[in-house]
Amino acid sequence: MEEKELVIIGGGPAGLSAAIEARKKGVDVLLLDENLRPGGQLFKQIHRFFGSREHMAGVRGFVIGERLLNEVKELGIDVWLNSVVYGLFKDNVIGVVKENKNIILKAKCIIVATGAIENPLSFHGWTLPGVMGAGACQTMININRVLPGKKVLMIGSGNVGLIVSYQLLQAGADVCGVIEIMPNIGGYLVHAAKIKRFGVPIYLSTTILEAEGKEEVEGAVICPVDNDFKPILRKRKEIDVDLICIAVGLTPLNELLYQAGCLFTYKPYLGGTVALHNADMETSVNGIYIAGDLSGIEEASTAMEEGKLAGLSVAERLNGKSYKGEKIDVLRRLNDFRIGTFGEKRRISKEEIIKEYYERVKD
Amino acid sequence: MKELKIDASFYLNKSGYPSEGRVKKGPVAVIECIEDIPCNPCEAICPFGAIKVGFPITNLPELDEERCTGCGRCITACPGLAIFVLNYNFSEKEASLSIPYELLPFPEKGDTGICLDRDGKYVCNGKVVRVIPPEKNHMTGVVTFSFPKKYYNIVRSLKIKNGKEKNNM
Amino acid sequence: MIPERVEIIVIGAGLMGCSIAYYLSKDKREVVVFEKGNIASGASGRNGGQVIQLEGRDKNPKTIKERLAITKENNKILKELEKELNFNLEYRRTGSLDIALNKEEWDDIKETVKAQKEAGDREIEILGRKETLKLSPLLTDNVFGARYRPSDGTINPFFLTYGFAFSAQKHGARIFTHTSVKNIIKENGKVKGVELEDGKKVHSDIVINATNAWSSFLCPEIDILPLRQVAVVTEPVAKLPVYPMEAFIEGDAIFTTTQTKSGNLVAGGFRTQARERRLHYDYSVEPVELSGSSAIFKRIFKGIEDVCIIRSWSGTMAVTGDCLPCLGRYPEVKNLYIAAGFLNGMAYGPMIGKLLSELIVYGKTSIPIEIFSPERFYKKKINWPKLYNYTVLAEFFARV
Amino acid sequence: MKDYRIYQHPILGKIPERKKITIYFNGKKLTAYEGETIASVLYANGIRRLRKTEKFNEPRGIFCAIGRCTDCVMTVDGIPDVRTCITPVRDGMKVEFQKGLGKWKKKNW
Repeated sequence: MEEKELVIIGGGPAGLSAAIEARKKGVDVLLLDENLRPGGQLFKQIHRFFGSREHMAGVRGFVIGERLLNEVKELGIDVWLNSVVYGLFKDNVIGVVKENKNIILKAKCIIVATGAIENPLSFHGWTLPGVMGAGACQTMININRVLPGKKVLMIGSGNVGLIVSYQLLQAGADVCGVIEIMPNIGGYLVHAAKIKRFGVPIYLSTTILEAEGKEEVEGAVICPVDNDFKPILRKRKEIDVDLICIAVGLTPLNELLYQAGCLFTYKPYLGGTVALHNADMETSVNGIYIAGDLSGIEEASTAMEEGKLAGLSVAERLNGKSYKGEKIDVLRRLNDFRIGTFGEKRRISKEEIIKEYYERVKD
Repeated sequence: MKELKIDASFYLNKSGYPSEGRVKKGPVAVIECIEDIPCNPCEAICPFGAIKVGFPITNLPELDEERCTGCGRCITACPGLAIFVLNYNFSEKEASLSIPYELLPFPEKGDTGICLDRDGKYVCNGKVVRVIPPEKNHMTGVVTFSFPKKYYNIVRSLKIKNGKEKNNM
Repeated sequence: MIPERVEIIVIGAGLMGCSIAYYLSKDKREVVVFEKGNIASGASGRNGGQVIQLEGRDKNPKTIKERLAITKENNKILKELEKELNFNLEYRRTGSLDIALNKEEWDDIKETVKAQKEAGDREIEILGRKETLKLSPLLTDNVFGARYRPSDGTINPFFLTYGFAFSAQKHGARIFTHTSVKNIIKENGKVKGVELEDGKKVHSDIVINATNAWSSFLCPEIDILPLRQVAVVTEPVAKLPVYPMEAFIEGDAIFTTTQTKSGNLVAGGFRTQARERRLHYDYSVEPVELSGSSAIFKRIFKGIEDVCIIRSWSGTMAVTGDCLPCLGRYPEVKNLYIAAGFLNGMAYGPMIGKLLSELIVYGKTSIPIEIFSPERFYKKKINWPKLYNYTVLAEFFARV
Repeated sequence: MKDYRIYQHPILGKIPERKKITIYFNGKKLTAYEGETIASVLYANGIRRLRKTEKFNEPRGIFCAIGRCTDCVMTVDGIPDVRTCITPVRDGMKVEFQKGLGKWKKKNW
């Protein structure tokens, strides 16, 4: 059983930032990622990030990804790729399969940054080839450089649905429409404007009834809904599409935390079931920290800041020093993203989680 | 089917939109950003300090229309692609609009096409008068095209019609 | 709504609890079942589903005869049960093997089969290496031979338990899950009902303790020992006749079940050495248990080195001082009954339900169950070492 | 043959140069490039149906593209249940349909 100081599970924006921050404070870090290249969602986010200069605003996701990878290399952080963590056992023991070899690690501290998975949406025919998550489609076009279809229907008008629709235009697809069951869009108006002025219609109070096709998607039936979200069947309309993307939210990938015995709570504005954690990003299990979408669905920018926060917290604990100043900076930058009509709800949910942590977790 | 409709009324008297008078004077930035999103690259990029967001960064960008020269540096800096430069006096009968452009095929000077409004509906015909290639600004090009003056508050996009069919399929 | 008074209370909605509830409610009795977790959340939902009528290496003529009498009947019920419960049970009569991987085991098996034949078991057979491999080609080539019983098989433990639960409900029984019983109310030697976790009292003149590994919390006078085991499941392998089997590896019993209907191999029974009693209720699997189980897997089957394990879990069975079930009237308390400690629940479940309902309704059973009488353990100090270990268990196995 | 690869991208530029290799899909030859995933090569050739489900024989393809949902599993070089959306191609690789969960077939069984 190999002993480690800090093991970070998941090399996306949160995991990379945590590794960099902890390594800078002299912590011996091991970063695990199941893919052949770390970066998580960064390398499929070809749009410019929001925020301010401190958040690397205006820079495209994959450029930020490259920067973080370079920093990881320069700091000589130990990175195991193609390594799947299959188990988070008691007393911070980790089971990893690395290139088909089973390795058991024991770590003083663990930061879990496994991100999130897209929510499915079941409608008749939703299992046909040609129906996929919007993030999955984003991976196909921006990372695998393959168009999974030419005529696209996007379900969901949150930022993911709107941004991926725009990126489908960039990839040369024809976006036949975005449908949203609510009477108003979920994402930023600027993202909607970006695709509307290129002729992409956004249908509100509209849902999907069916994906058509025997072997794969050949069409779809969309239909307006009344105030109780019931489809008004006589107004349904068939549209000619061969790709249907589902952008109806994300859910944190909690399996490892559940196995480790972490306590959870339910916060709809943060993606549903979320592990309880304190201001240092530590969960209810001593020594296990979380960061990024796993601790609540937000954006890559907040994922990077939470990664830094977790990295600094672990460094504080292992080095027995205080990095209060830097952590306050991180919290300030995090707060920048958690105000305004969009951010406010998330900030309140985060504060509720931290309050509930101190009520339920007695150290 | 109920559609999301976007038109000039969303933006007209908001802090990022130049007044009628300023528009008639010469090229000026038009910022169509009306939600409290945490974002301020436009403020940072403007060489004339004509855009103010301040703190917190969710404030709406305010255009100081006197300081703004219409230089267009902010067009490619905006992550939301929500800033244009309007030149009401492009010519005697025409106005021109500079828009951020990130699609292929990238237009060339002299291309003609149809001008679309904020809902993507046809408004009139237009001609590309100037382009800044995408490589200049981290792969966001700028396309300036002219169109009949009276549509200056409506036209927000251009679809190339006769451009060389260079698409990638 | 939880009633104030009811005719019969069953504690525990595992296979035994649901089977007893089914037969009692079928016999027009008013039955309520209280379950602290979900239906089949104990051993009933965590075993491999093998139906082995005479598991273990029982060489005692008396126990062989009496156990077989019950499990033979149970096997007959299983054949008709799918129709009777109108519920798919995935029951397949594949036969079972008890394989020997070394000389000592092989001698032990031959000795067991000889004793069982002499005790009147006509079905049991002994197979040499070639015959065993013909039956089950996936087995390792260095198998010595096996005991074979054609009428054994496999069943889906969830479906069997839920089948009984739903059918019992159809006959009017009520099952309250997530309702824990704090203690059994007794007054001058008679059972009066139960007190629930929230202090609510439910009166009844008949109470059945079917909580298996948790029996001793409610009936402390009898020490039923929890027995935690780990199971692993592989991704599907080619459809081959692979029989449910037992294999004793250096005193560590491992019961390997054949393929599920879709072809996965299930292996259960791996146990790390001694554990404190309370740790038997801790379901978190440890890495050494995973690698231990896979190592044994590779010794039993050949050519599966690169077949992946896709899931693992652990469960708590119950075992008595002599590894035989504890079933019947609870000593010195009238109308209190107990059913616990079935090392192979699937081979007993339906019949135990029937026998216990006969005992309660008619006062006697169609097949004798005195061999399982709780009397034998009542207030007897079983000198288990505090950290109970497996050599003691192995001895018991040998003595049975 | 249709080719759904994005050779020119306004932001990502030209598709990177990669060594051309061959894979076999149900025996049919397909050109691929090193670094591509199996599912991407199939989708690039307009092949979107990757397997059929066990019970209802329904066609399935890519759904999550990040190796989580296992709807894209196929049998690769005799090994079943390989997640093709994240497994890179190798020259001469043989990729086949499977029905439901693939079955291991070993010589010595």
